[in-house]
Amino acid sequence: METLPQLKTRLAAAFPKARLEIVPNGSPGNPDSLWVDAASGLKVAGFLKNDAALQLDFLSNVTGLDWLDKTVTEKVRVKREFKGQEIEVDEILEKIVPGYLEVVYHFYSTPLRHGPLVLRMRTENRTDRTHLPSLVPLYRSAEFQEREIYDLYGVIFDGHPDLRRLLMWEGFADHPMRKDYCEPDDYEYEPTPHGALLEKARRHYPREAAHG
Amino acid sequence: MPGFGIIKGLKETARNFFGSYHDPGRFVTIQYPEEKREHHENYRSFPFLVYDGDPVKGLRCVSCKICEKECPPQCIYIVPEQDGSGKLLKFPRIFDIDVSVCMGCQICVEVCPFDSIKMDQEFEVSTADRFGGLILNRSKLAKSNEYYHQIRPAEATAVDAQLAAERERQQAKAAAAKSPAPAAAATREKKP
Amino acid sequence: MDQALISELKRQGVITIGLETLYNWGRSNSIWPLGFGLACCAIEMIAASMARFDLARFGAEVFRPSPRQADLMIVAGTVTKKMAPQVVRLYNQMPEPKYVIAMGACAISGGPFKQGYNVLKGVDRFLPVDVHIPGCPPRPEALIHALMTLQRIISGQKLTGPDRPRHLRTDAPAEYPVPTHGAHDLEPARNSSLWRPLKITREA
Amino acid sequence: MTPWSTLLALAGDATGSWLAQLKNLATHPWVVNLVAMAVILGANAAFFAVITLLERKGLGRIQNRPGPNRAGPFGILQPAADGIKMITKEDIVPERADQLVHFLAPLVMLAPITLALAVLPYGPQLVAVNLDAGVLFFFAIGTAGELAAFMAGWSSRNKYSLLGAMRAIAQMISFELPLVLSTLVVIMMTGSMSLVEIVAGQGSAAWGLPGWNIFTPWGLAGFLIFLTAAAAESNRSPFDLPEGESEIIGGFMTEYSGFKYAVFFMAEYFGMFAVSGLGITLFLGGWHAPFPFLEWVPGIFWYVAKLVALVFGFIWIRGTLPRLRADQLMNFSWKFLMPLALLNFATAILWHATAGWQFPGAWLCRWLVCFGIVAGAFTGLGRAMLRRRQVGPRIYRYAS
Amino acid sequence: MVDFAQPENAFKPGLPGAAEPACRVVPKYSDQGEREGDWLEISMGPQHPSTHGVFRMDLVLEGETVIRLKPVFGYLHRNHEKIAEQTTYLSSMPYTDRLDYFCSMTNNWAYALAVEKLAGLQVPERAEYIRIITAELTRLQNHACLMGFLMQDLGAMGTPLMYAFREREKILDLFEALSGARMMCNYMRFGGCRIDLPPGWLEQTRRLVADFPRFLDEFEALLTGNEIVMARLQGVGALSRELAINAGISGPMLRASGVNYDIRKVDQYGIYNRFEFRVPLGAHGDCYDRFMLRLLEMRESLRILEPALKDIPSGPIIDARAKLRNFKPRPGEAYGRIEAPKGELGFYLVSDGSANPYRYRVRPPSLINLTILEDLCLGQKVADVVIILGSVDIVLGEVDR
Repeated sequence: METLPQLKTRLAAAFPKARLEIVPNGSPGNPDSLWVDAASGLKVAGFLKNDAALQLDFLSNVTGLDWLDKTVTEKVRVKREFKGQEIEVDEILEKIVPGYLEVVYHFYSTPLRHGPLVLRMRTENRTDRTHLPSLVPLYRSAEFQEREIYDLYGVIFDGHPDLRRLLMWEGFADHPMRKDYCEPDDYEYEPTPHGALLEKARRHYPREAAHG
Repeated sequence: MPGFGIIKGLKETARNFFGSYHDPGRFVTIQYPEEKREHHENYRSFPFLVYDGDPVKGLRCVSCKICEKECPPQCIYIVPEQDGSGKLLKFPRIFDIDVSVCMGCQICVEVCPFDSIKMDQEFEVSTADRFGGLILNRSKLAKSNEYYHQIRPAEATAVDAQLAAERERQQAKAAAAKSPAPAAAATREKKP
Repeated sequence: MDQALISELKRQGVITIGLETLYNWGRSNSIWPLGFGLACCAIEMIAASMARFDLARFGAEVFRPSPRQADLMIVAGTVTKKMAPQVVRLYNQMPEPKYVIAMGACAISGGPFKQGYNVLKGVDRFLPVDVHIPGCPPRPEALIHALMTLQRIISGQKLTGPDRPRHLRTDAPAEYPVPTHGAHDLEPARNSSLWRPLKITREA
Repeated sequence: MTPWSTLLALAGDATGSWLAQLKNLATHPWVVNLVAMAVILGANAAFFAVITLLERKGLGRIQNRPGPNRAGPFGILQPAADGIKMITKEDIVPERADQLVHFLAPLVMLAPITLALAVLPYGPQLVAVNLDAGVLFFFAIGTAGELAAFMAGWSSRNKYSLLGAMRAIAQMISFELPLVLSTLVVIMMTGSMSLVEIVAGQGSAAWGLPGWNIFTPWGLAGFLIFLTAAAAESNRSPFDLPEGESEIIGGFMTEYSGFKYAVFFMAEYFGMFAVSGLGITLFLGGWHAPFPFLEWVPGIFWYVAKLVALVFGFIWIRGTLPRLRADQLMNFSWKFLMPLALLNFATAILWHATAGWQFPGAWLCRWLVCFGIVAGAFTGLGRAMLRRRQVGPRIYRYAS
Repeated sequence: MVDFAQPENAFKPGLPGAAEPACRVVPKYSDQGEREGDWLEISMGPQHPSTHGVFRMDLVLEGETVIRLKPVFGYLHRNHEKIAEQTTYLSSMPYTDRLDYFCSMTNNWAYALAVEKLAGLQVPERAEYIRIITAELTRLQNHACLMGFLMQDLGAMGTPLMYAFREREKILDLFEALSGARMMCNYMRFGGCRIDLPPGWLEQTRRLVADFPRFLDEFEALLTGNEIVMARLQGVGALSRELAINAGISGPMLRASGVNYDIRKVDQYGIYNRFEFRVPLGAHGDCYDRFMLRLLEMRESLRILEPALKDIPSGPIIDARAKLRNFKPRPGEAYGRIEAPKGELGFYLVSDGSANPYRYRVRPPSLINLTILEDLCLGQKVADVVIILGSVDIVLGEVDR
């Protein structure tokens, strides 16, 4: 299979409007991934599927990821008036980088037996603009996996024929796999509470909580 | 000829039917309460605490809480003993294992640096008592090293040897700290 | 009949059996489980009914697919919140006298999965459990041991008096309320009349 | 006067005066009928208990395990324990069920089968009701079971029950035909519809061999057709679709609990005893001993022995075969068993027509010719059926 | 009136914007007013004898013919992924046992493989051999049980299942001797295996492998030639090659549709490249092909086991660099997959450098193989639904996770 930069060049030529970016993988020996914007995701996937050199016809895995809003601190050099004269000072700025939901696709090719090609798409934020195109028109294997991601992360896949909750019941309000999800459970009988469990059961076990 | 496959199948079941009367390979039932299968040495069910000598004072556990931290379902609860001044002692005052949660994964055994927690082979623990019968406290958990030898002879012997070596090394170290020269000589002597 | 008369009759070659004994014997030797597997433990439950262990020896191999004909519900596996209403409903559909065995850590307390958002932390929050089998999963022998424990419990039951079994008491409910699925959790999250956790007392 | 009253009379004479006074009362037709009913019900119920145990143990042995062995020595009290439990179990009637029909269905199931059992000859002189048209009565009354199945399925207000009832009706009606056709051959050859006479006709043994109908080609084919159809009629594997556990839970019995379920269960076994009994009567020489020198053993023994053998055959099949699908079942009945049963008529006629052959080896020749016709038809029809459905063994290739 | 069973409604892969709808359009059946009374809606499961656990299918039947089927999942959703994100890498290992609870060894392997990829660990040769042996033994017992369960669904009073479990118990004895537990082995570790083989284990396994063909012969005599089995399985639930690939079907089910794709051959993970084995392929893609393919794969597994048991070297069983505690791989992501008995089992891990994985995702073959369940079942009888489901080979622990 061609390398990811080569592929990116080819894709950029084919879809000039698409925004493509290579996301490096920190783990050595594992493939980097290709980030595609949501608008051209479906077209790019169609290219990957039908291109003669790639023939990535097997969408193996669809994963949802939740990246929380991050507070980034950065040092900025700013000019300030200090005692009548202008000096340059370091100022620490706190900036909130909006989080996003990400969907990662792993493609393989059954006739050419290569892969995986890792494609990612990101939503604009985690709250209201969580739309991504559905790959179900191209790959049926995405059907349940996208439903699962909709269920557990709240990504709305446009073009999915049957976007309902997969694992939780109808009428469930939350998206439990999100990092900030807080479960409703009451641990009123926990004989061995400690650590994360004790945090949850703190109301019932004040004494244990005290001596930690 | 149609029907032949069915007859072949019938022949096979008939063979098993008659075989069950004379062929032990075709009568595999172990009639449980009367006959019990010998467990393999590696078989594990729930954890227990090993003690040497005295069931309370001889516990190997030093209350380091590593197992508590590493236990995947968090079913271990340890409170270390304190002396009068509030200093923590290397001994568990409370050591509870909730067997209603324990999944017998053996990770506590693997991470224990003191070989004090081991896996039992007792599995006949079903009870009608939800709250009383399923929490094993320190006294219920403590089992002797002899028992450990009984259920896992090979492993227990290896552990004993390792502990003995460890103790010797500790003693040698302590002796070395007291008077360097003779201890060094002692270690030299031990070498073959 | 007093004991003296019974022993006298026995000496004469007449064996007397009380109605209670007969009833309890019949019940305990013919426990038909509901063919109802939830998770991993169900495989060990199946294994217990297979040739190696053979639950049939106790007359308990008749796994009925319909709750109407079953006596015993073996809750074999994790009860999730999504499944909990169905489990309670199945229990309600079973005819009295009925028994529940909570098989495995998950059924007793949620077990290794108790921290999950969709896992019920023990089926005894909604159902009266007769026998608990710890283990993850318990060996098939452990299930047979639990069945024998249940048989012992049944054999020891008095049909009259204050400690008669649940199905003969008028104040005990025959059916338990079925929880519904709420927006965040089961509603109610537990059957408060049934689930009364013990205050934990630590040995000092 | 029936054999029962004779027995009672003899007993009365033998034991003394006070019993003798009862003699008049004992020979009263009402008393006689009641006693006969009690004996039939009691004996069959006891037999039912034995058979359920035998089935569980037999299946166990087929599956390399011992089966029930804890209740009583060797588990012989297992049926008693089941019985006690069943009787004392709570009886649930679904709230929205049709209460009356739901209550009646098990009774409607059991009663006709008990009546059918009454016409079977269990031994010489051992028949409760000797009807001239016994076979006709048997089938006429046996069909009521379908009604009961449908009553049960309809009244339960359960979708699985309804599916089961629909299957039961379709299956029982389809297999009624080959069942009746296969028995008609015997009636034709014997020239009587009385079961007693049919049994009597099979007593004459030639060359020390039993004169049972099964030892003729038409009898053999008829018996096999009968057995298949009988398995379907009594919902036995591989035709246990109406209560196919893995598909539709318990079929029409899904909503029944406690004693009503036990009655259904019992009726099903009674049904099996009844059709097996009919099969024995028609094809296996009834209560006749296999060889003349064994005639001193009472006929009831032979009857029971044959019944146990047949029932064990059913258990064996149940332990081996998976079940058919509904449409395959219909195909099997209408396109395979029916033509075969019809062809069996022709064979029987041929057998009858060639009865006059006198040359040496004529019997064997007749036998072979007739058997050839039936066997050829069996093979041809079977092959055609499998080929039409493109069913057959396959050869698999490996990736290079 | 739209006939759902008609092929024009069947799924056709293609690009959006093409003339035909690329994605299967299922009209709401209640729109067909005049026929509504003839239809029977039944909910099969979650407690049903042949849904292999707590799986539910909402069926719409016309007579006994299926005209709509919607699978409903989640009755065993026990939040494996969420729990794994809250605990350490090692703590998730025993949880993987409980995914596909028939095949804990292969689950362990897939997870260990993903973590090894993430952390760059090397597995010693002896451990690789042990892994292959245990994985193939797992395949044997999984396939044997599957066939037993399939026959149970067909209505064979448990006899084939009993025989399968008879053999399975022998394999479980081996697993118990090796790892200490029958089902939940928790045996593999990152960079190797937990403990070395107990004495005599190899000899016992060799005996089992030598005896196993006898069981396979028995099974074949009992089932494969049986006319009822053939009539029930052949031509039922046929899956086309294109749809199989498009729907991400994997494992024996994919190969039954004629696609030559075995991850043991494609990825050559572990040391599978050292072993000679063939990949059987089906031609029809129906239930019988799926059934027979598993039987043939068992014979191929035996062909792997024999040399593996002979050639197994001595040596260490775990990478010396592998740490049990405080295991913190550097930030990055890895996807490791193996050919589990049910299909492609993958683990996708994202590390943020801490002791817990940031994202832990299981690619469940059982769930994805169910994607086409409705396509296979439409137009079939309700009795076929259970056998199609049985031939797909699902385990609910993995479907719902």
